[in-house]
Amino acid sequence: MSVTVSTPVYEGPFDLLLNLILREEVELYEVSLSSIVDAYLAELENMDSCDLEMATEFLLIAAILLELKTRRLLPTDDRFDIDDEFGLWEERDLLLARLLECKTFKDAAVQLRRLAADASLSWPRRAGLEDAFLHLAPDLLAGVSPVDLRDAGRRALAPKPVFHIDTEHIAPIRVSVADAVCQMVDEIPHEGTVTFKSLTEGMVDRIAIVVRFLAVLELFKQGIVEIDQVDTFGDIHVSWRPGADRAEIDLIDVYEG
Amino acid sequence: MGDEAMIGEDDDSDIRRAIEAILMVSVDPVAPNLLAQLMEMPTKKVEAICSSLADGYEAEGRGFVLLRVGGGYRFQSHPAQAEWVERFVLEGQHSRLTSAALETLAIVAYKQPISRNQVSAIRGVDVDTVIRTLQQRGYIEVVATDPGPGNALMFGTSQGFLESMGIDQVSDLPSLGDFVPGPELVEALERGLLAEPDVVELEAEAEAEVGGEPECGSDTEVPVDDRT
Amino acid sequence: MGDEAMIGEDDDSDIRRAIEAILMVSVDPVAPNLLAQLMEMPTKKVEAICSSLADGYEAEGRGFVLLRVGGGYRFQSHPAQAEWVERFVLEGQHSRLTSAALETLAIVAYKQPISRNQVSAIRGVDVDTVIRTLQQRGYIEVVATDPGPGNALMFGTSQGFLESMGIDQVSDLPSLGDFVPGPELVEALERGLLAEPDVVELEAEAEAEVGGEPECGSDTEVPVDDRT
Repeated sequence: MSVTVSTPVYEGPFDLLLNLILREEVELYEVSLSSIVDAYLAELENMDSCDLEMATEFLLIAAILLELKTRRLLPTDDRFDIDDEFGLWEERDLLLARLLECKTFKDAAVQLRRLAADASLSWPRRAGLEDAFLHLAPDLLAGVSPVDLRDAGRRALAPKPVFHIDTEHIAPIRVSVADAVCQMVDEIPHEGTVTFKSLTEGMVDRIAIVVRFLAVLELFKQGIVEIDQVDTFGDIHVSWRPGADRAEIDLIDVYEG
Repeated sequence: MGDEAMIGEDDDSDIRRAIEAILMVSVDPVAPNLLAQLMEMPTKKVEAICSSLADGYEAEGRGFVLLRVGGGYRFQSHPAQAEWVERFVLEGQHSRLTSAALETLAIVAYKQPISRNQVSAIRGVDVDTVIRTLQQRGYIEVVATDPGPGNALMFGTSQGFLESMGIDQVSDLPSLGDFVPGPELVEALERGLLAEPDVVELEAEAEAEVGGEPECGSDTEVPVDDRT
Repeated sequence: MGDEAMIGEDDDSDIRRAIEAILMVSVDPVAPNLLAQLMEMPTKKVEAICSSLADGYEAEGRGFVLLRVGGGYRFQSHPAQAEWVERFVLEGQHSRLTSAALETLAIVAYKQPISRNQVSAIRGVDVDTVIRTLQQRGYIEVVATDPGPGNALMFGTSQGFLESMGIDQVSDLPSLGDFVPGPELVEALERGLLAEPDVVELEAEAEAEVGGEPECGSDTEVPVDDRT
């Protein structure tokens, strides 16, 4: 079946999920995530500016769908621990409760929208006191001290918090395959072999080691080095290919696998 | 107008006039008990006169109404004249709220006082921006501070909210119970969330073992209140 | 009027209603030619209808009048009801500014001269009504006209403001001093939001930004009355 995500805007984190499940009793594992993503991206292009909130909500929906999908696609283990099974049910019940709650307030919001729409047809009289009575009106500032005014000023002029996403936990990738290639041509001896382990000695960052490995593969692809692995899971021996010229190395900017 | 015969009538018409004059100069809705205090008469009586005034305007086909809104009485333009007033007001004085904002507003309205985190838990997303918008627009306000740890700010709806919704008080909102999804929807959702067909059997057995512990999701009651 | 008025009676009642609605919500007197323009009818006709409306209210013994004043028509309380209105003003009115109004006044006081749009930009909401109240009560006044495009009116505090505050000059106001974050900001900061210190600075762009609402999702937007 094809899931047509034709809603103009995704709003509310559970909306889509709710709709997907309810509409035609969608079987979750038949929901194509890529089609949803495509529709979403198409929608984004139609918008003048990126709505961060909407994007976030979409990601959340996608994550929930993905989780449910994987749960369904994975074969059920017959020897499933009963406690785990309960845990699974509890989790699902929690989700169900949240979906119901979400639906409840969604419908309540529709009612508020109606009330507001009706009320907006009638404008209040705001003319206020006629000039003739103004002199009678009590001083609105009676009892307000300059300090009170200053406090009000501080409140009003206080820096307003702005939306900010904390990205500190995302580690930027600082190593590139091209850099690793450059470094390794100096480290790989032109005579004899060197082990991959020694090439990555002292490296703690897993990503740095991966990049080095990719760099070795790249050099192999370009015919600069030979690779030999004697034992399964054994160390990889890297050696300079006889006659290979380092000038021939094609430095790659973007590694595309 | 007869002189003596209509004494009761004359009393009322004086009061009516006074109320009309006062409401004409007031910016905010005027509470019936304030009117009662000024007129030195029972609130019930004031309310009766106001509602007869309102009925009268309607019957005469006036372009304005006497509305009971936000805890008091106020002159407003008649909804049927909205088209003309809009023409006059020119700039779109109607600000708009997104559905997300409205849903958040509904949560605050029905669950007040409620903290930002509690709203977040129901919405499933961060609601900071929406809450701030609603606050700035004057629909919600901080009504208390949670005495518990963290001293979270508790939000509730404002006078402006009542006026925007055209209701007199929060309890005039339709009951939240009206919106709780029916059993069919619950069933449909449950079906949609089913993990694997054979898990259902497992569950049936499990239930028998535990003695049919009620499933929180399976009955029609929505646990909307457990966060208050 | 006479005979012809009877024929046009049905048409006129629609116009009457529209005029009543417009005059009810208008803050300032509405010029008859503006009404004529809106209704797409001759000014004379509008004037005739308005004066028949005014006569009608008088004949019915209403507590309000429709007055031709300051080049236009305006609803006002009936002079005969002045006593009641006075009583209402003395006893019934809120005797203090709302915190929103006080904050607006503080902005004008500390940032004067300042335009309405600039105040709006700082407050994040429409401030027309509040500015009008403050002006009407004589706390602020127009002190200059912005020489730039648009010739925005620039507001400042008045002599009456100084008197009410018990100070000689604006510079006697206590310094805003070092910024002390309020509980809301503290909470926001704790939640990982960043403070934007530049907001305090008034920039020319602020004025341009006022018009655009940051809300998205145009299709699902709902008009919600925002006249608080």
